[in-house]
Amino acid sequence: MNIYDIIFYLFAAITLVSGFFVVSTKNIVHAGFYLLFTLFGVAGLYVLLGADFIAIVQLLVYVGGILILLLFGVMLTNKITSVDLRSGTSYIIPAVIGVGILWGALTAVLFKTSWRSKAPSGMDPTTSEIGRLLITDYVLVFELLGILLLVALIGAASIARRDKE
Amino acid sequence: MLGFPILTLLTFIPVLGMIVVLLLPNDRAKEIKYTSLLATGLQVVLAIVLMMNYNFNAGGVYDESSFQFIEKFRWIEIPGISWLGTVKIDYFLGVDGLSTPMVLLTAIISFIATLSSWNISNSVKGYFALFLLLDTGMMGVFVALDFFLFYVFWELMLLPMYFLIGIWGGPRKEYAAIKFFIYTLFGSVFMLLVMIGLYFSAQETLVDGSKVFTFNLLALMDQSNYTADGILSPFNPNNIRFIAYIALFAGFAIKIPMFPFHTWLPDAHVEAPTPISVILAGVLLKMGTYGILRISYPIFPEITRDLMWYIALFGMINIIYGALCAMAQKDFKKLIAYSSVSHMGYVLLGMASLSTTGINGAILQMFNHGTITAMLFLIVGVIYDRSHTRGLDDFGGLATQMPVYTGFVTIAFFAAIGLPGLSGWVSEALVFVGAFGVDIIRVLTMISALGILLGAAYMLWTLQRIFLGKLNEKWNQLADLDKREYAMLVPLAVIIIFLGIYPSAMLDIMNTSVNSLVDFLSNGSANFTLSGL
Amino acid sequence: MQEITFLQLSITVLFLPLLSFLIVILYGKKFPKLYLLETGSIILGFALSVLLMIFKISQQLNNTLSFNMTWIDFGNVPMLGHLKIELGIMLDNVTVLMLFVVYLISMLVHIFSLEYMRGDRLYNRYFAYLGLFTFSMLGIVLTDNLLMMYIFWELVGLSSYLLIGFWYEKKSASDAGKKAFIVNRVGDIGFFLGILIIFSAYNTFSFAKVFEQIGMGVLPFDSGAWLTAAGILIFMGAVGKSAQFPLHVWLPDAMEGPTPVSALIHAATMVAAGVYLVTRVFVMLTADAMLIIAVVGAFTSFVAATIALTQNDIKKVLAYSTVSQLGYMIMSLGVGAYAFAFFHLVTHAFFKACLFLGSGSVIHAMHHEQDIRNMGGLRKKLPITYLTFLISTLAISGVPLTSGFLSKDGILAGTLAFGSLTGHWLIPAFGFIVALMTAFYMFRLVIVTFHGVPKNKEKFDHAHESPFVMVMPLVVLSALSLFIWYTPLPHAPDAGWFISDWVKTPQTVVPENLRFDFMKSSAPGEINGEVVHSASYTEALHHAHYPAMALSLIVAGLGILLAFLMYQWKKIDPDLVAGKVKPLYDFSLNKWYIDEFYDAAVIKFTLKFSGFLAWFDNTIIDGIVNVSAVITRLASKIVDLFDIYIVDGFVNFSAFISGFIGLSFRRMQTGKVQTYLVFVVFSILILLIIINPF
Amino acid sequence: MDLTNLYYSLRLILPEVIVSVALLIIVIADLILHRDKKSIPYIALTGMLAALAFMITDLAQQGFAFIPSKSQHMFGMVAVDAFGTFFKILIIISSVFIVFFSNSSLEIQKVSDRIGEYYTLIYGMILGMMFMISASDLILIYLSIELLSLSSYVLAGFTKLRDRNSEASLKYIIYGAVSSGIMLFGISILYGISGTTNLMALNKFFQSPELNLLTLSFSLILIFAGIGYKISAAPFHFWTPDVYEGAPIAITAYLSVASKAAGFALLIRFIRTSFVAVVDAQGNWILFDFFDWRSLLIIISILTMTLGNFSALWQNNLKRMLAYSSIAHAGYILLGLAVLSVHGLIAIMVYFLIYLLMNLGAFFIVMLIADKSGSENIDDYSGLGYTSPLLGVALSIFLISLTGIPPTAGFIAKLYLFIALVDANMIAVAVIALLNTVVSLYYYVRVLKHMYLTKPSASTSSVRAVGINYAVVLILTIPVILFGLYFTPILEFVKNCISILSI
Amino acid sequence: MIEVGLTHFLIVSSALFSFGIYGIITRKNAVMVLMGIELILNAANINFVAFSRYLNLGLSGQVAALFVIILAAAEAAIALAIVLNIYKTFDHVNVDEIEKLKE
Repeated sequence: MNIYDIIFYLFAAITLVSGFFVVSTKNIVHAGFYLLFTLFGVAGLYVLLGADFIAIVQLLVYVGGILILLLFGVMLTNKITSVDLRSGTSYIIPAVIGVGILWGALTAVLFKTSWRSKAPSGMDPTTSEIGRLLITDYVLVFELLGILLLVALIGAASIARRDKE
Repeated sequence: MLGFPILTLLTFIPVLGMIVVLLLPNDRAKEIKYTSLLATGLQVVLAIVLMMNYNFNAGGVYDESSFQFIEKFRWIEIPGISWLGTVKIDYFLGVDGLSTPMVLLTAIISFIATLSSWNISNSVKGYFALFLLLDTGMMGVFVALDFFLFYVFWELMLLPMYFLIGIWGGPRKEYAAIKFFIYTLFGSVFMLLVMIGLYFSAQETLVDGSKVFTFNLLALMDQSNYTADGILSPFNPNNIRFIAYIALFAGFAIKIPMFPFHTWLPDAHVEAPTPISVILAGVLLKMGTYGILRISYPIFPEITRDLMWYIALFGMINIIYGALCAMAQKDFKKLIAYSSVSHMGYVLLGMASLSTTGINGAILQMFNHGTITAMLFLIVGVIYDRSHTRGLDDFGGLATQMPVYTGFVTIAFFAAIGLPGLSGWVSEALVFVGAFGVDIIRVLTMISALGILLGAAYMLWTLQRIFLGKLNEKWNQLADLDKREYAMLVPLAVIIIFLGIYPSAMLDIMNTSVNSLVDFLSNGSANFTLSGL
Repeated sequence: MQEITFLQLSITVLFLPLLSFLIVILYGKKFPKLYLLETGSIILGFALSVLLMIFKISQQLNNTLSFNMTWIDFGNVPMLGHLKIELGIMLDNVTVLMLFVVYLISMLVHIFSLEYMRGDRLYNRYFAYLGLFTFSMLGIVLTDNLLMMYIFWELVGLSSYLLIGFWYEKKSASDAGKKAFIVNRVGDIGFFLGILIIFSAYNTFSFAKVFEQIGMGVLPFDSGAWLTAAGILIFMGAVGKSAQFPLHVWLPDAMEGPTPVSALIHAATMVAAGVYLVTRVFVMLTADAMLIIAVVGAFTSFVAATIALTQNDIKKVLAYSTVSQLGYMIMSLGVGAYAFAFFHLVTHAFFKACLFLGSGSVIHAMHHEQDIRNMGGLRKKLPITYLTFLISTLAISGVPLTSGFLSKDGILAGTLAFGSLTGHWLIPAFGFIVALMTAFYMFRLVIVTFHGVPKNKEKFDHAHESPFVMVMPLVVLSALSLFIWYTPLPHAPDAGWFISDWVKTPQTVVPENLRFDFMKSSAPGEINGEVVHSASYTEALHHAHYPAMALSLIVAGLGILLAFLMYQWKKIDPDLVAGKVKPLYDFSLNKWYIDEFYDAAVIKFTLKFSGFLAWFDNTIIDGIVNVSAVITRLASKIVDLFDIYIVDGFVNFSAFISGFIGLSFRRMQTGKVQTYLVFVVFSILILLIIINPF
Repeated sequence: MDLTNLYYSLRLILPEVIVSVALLIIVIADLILHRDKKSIPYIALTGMLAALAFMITDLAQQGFAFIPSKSQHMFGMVAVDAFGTFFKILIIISSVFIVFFSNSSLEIQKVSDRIGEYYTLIYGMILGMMFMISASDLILIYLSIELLSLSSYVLAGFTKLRDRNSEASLKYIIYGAVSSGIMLFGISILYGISGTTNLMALNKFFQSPELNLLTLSFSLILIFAGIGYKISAAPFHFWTPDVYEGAPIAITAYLSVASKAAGFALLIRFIRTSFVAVVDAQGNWILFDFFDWRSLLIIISILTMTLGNFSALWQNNLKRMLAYSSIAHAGYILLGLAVLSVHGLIAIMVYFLIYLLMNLGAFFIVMLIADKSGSENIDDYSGLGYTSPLLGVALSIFLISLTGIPPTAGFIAKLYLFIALVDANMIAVAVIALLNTVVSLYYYVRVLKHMYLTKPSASTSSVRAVGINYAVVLILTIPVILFGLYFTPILEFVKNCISILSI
Repeated sequence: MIEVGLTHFLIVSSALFSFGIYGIITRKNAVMVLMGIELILNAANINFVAFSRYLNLGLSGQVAALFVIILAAAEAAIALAIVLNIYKTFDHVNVDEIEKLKE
């Protein structure tokens, strides 16, 4: 077991344990923080997979953006003074059964599959290559994403803003 | 032939009338009524013109050249979609001996029903618009020679009928209307499926020699047109013609209505307003039997031959069952409705014989039942208008109060009973003559003859309960017939008596065609002999 | 006179009453005197028919004239060739005689009715109906084919219905009309089926053509049994119309109609139509068919006679006696005594019409009292009526010098001959017993009505002889009940022109193996110009003649004596006798309980059954069939009948399932998005299992 | 990717470019026109008509756009073909109608100060749908679905007027996000198996003998769950009734027609390009045998139509009833796809064309009535046929057409569907579909019953719409009748549009 | 323990995916449901990146992951806007209590 493996298990553990707590803790704020660890762990996994740029983006966008957004969401949708930040649960039994089977099936399937994996090459920096791809092969997706962000922006603003009455 | 498209005019004059009616303002009830009367009147005139120019020696049925007043235009033509080749649907109208009596019947009954609609008072405009649309649908069914066109006309009537029962009907009108609608649609979806199946199984050769799939009924009757692998092709060893036949037959049987699909009929009749009952019984029921003769028989002759016993069986059940049910009714209209079930059984029985006399009798019975039942429903309408009740036991002794009315009732009742000299008897007799001649259905025919007895029993009982005996003092204010009611009843009575004495007037029209049909049905099967009677 | 003139004349004679009927029925309201037109046309028709008869018998005695036209032409029918249905008329001696009889009685009844029905609200319509009846009856008489026979058969039924129920405000009258029509229909179905057999086999309705083909050995469906069946089925028509057992029940009830109608229709003419029908198809009856006919006739006459013994309504007695006499005629045909059957038909028509009109006169005089127990002593008040009534009674009882003696004697001789040839002795036995009873109950009627002391003084005092127009028909008819019109010798029916010249037994056409032995056509014999079947039959008849005469005289005398002993001289107390054989008496009084039996077994059952079917139709069929009932349930929901059906317990399995489907679909839509997601997860899993690639 | 490729590609996706530009113009116009935003709908309309014009003139255009530079095959991310153009035209046409709908809609008028945002989002939807239709790369597909979805999430709750708008929006986004997440997960697995996200390349890959069948099926089902959600096929339909009921009617109509059409186009293209091994002479699609699409589609479609119809029976809210009815129609259309032949394709396209007219028409009238009476409840339709005759008649026509009774266009749609089914010998399925049609009659006719068979009550409003609304109603009604009687134009049009770009 | 390979990453991703679904179904609070969605997206992303590396597919997987991350952000923004809107109208954000539209 080399250092790579140890690091993997570490990140995998962080990801899964915190991921588990995200969905099982009662306290919403705690869940937010667990999510932070999960996202962080995933970023770590990205690094292990040689995706340095993605890892950075993960940290920037997820941790820096989405998570903050979610926490804002938590704050804005709870009366901090009156309610303890707890959230109930529902459908535990069907969820456990369904998700359990799903997980089992998924794992079984993924295990049984003989992936045509090749030995991974070395870890080259990916940033410049990704940048090049974004404006060549993926230029359409890239541009479309731009429009999507614009639309999302307008949409979110439109729906969230307080109407003047 | 005539210099103008008489069948198109016959079919679409009501639509023109409907447009005029729709353009008239709501409050011009009188004008609306006269417009409808004019439209249906014109139809009668055209029908008479058609009769006068009719060639009695042309067979029709499966032979396009001997159809009359043909109008054939390409309606839909879409060249070359995928491997299907050209899709074409014709606007194909024509009449022969099977349809001409029905065209006449439709024209006459529509006219009389218009007259009987005179005292409709709410939503006059809507009523007559729908009524005229219904008229077009009915007429169209009887003149269409393209399956697709036939189907369109067939379905065209559903909606007007639904509204006419549903809006202007009796207390349970909504139930009756939806029941009618669902039943009929249920039947027609199967018809649709068979239609599509047939479409894929036969190819018509066009003038230019190309072969296209077709809805043309006459092309579908010609077995040489069928492809080798069509699902309804006789050449395909795995064909499902039998199932298709049953499905198609069920579609028509619901309309007839054949036991056990008949339960919509009493409800629809009882709830419908009088003119609509007249139309329903007078024309609509005939569409089922007409469809069988026009489509099921010639397209599936071999299955028809195999199943004739069963058709006769259902005919017999209809006759007996309908009569027994009628006997137990306490509502005048319901009784007449069940008597319709019984009388349509004779049509089935006659058709099942696959013989000239039997089928002639069946078609004549269709016509006669149309006029007789129309008259019966008008009679119910007259009494209901005056007394607002239809309970058989509420009346008594009306013969004293309304002698002329009673006279008409007597004519209609005895026609329904099958008294010689009145039209109903001739057709029933021919049906029996035809059916009795076929050995395999002879026993069924003999049992069916009980219907003659039962018919007399319930009709006379009804006559007694309503008209004979001491006058129920409650009704000593009832007036006898007025002019409009005379105008409705006299023509029907005249037709009934005239055809009773001189049935050839109608039989000559259909005779050649029926002979062709019988000939066509009996061809090509060595181990099967028809009595031919 | 040209042949064509005969036919034109007969067609005129046929349609004359119809024309007047139409005019009277349409304009009767406006012109109250139109009944005179009707009566006039009948008188004219009578004159013409007399003319016709005279010319026919004088000029064309042995010819059959016929005329027909195509009614329906089916063209060239596949496998059959040219098929058409023809209607036509036929004139032979029997026809013209019947024409005369019908017209004569019809005319007399018209005249009688002028007075009898005076003051009735629907006076004109009554005469119109009589016209319609006359027309229909003439149609039966004139037709040359079975189809037309059936048509007029039914029309006769219609006019009978109308006339029986003429006083429709009386429930009993309208009931009786209905009963007559429906009971007749039972017979008619048989008749119709018989016609169908004939047509199916020979493709024609014409008597002549059918007989021709049978004569050539063509059998229906290649089987003698079918020919027998055809004969019996056609005879069923006669059973209905001629009121034979077991369909005789309508005739007594038909007495609810006006009495002249009873005379015309239910005594003289219409009921004889059945006999007439059998004479028409006589030549195609097989041995089996004839035997059945004979037995039915004999039994009917017996049953009716036993019932007539105890009836107290004057018209009911006459009605049962009619049934009994019709049974005689039928029996006579059954045993092959064709000519005597027809002879009896004619003689019976006259004397029975006379009896009925006489009873009408009595009833008229007694102000519509019909119970003989309330009469008595009327002979003084109604001398002419009494006299004519008595003559007719003597005729029906078979007393010498009357026409009845002649015809009855012939029939009895026929039965004796039949018994001797075939060993069926029961039939003549019935014949003689009935003769005894007939004499007895007829004289009982005469004695109780006209002799003795009046039971109802008040009515008696008001009674007086009827006016001329009513009495005249009685006189005419009673005169016709004397022997002289038929034969010169009072003891020999076959000596006269009627039997020997006019009415000849036709030669049967049935294949030899289906005939009675004595009808095998080896050597037709002849006595006094009468040709009957074969030499052996002729001989048997000859031998039977005098025994029959003697026996019938004895039984008639016995019957009359008994009647006088019991009712005139009161030597025997009728009540005592009745008490002694109480069950038998009740049995007779209640008409063998046949009506009760029909009521319970047929009518009640049919009504119950139809009620059940209607219920069945409403609930079960409607339920099951309604598009797998799924839709019924849903439709009913839509029309808010849902609850009703549930309350009715009308829940069937498929409806339940369908409702369940709809509801469970609905239940899935909880509105909670997470529920939906649970479903999604499970759906994915299920799909994974369904679309498993392994 | 060199510049010629880019120019070439841009020319191919010119309609999309026009739509994008129009979107930007609207955003800018919204900013400029601060006070009076009345002109924005017209700008939106102009953009749509421009795109429509381009598409109609260039119907026959086809080719791959955005071909990766290092690709061995010439498979691009976008496949432009007549089939796609057909659906895009449908989308644009329905969008045009939605502009009119929105202009007439009371709900939308109340938020007229945000009308610029509204149309921006509509355009977002259009763009998403257009790319959904022609995308031939799973990443682009996912992205376009997301673009469509994000816009429609907002639009579903756009008016914020009532609880139900917000609720619809929330349910929609949760359901949608999960579905697309599942789909994405499926895509990622498929990517792992095949090493590509391009549909054509997938087809090539499937031709290889070694496949991990189980994994493949798993991923396909996960992907199907995502598409199934878009076309609201059971059992992925649950959001549909709730969202349709909650959203503004104009948006509901749009979702039920355009969004569904895009989803179907996507599904068809997905199956046609990736899974069809060969098309035989009869036009039947012979699929690779590792995944039984036909059975899956038949099961799903029967489930969908049955569930849609039976649930619709119980609805009292007309909008909700129409939602279920649109589910049922999705079932019928899926059946057309299950035929897996050119004929089925024709049936689907004919169906959609007609479905567009009749469904939009029905929703439009329901909207007009709801605006007036404030209720979509069927009880409030009592006697409406008398108080508002024209609308009543038109609604009847649309509903009858939805049932599929001649002589309305709906019958032609059904006819072609059944023609396809019978031709493929799928009789039993056809019978089930026909029985479903009979069931559907109940709830459609129930509306007619309320409109005509019951007398107007006090709560029945008399709807007197303005001229433009009548015009819209007529524009939708007349073709429904006309195409029922003479459907050559539809078929001619569809006939020209059945080519799908594939290898 | 065997050497870390593709399968390990897939196990992590599938677990994460399952957690995500579980969270979405069970949590009442809308924001927590959103967190679940993020977990699913992350799971997919891990797949993309892992496949991209182990199957030697170049950077296409990474680019896909990049797009997904951006998309997730946009989605989160809109989702939160909607949740805020819900909070304004319903005064709470409990998903299972928002059930007025049903049946």
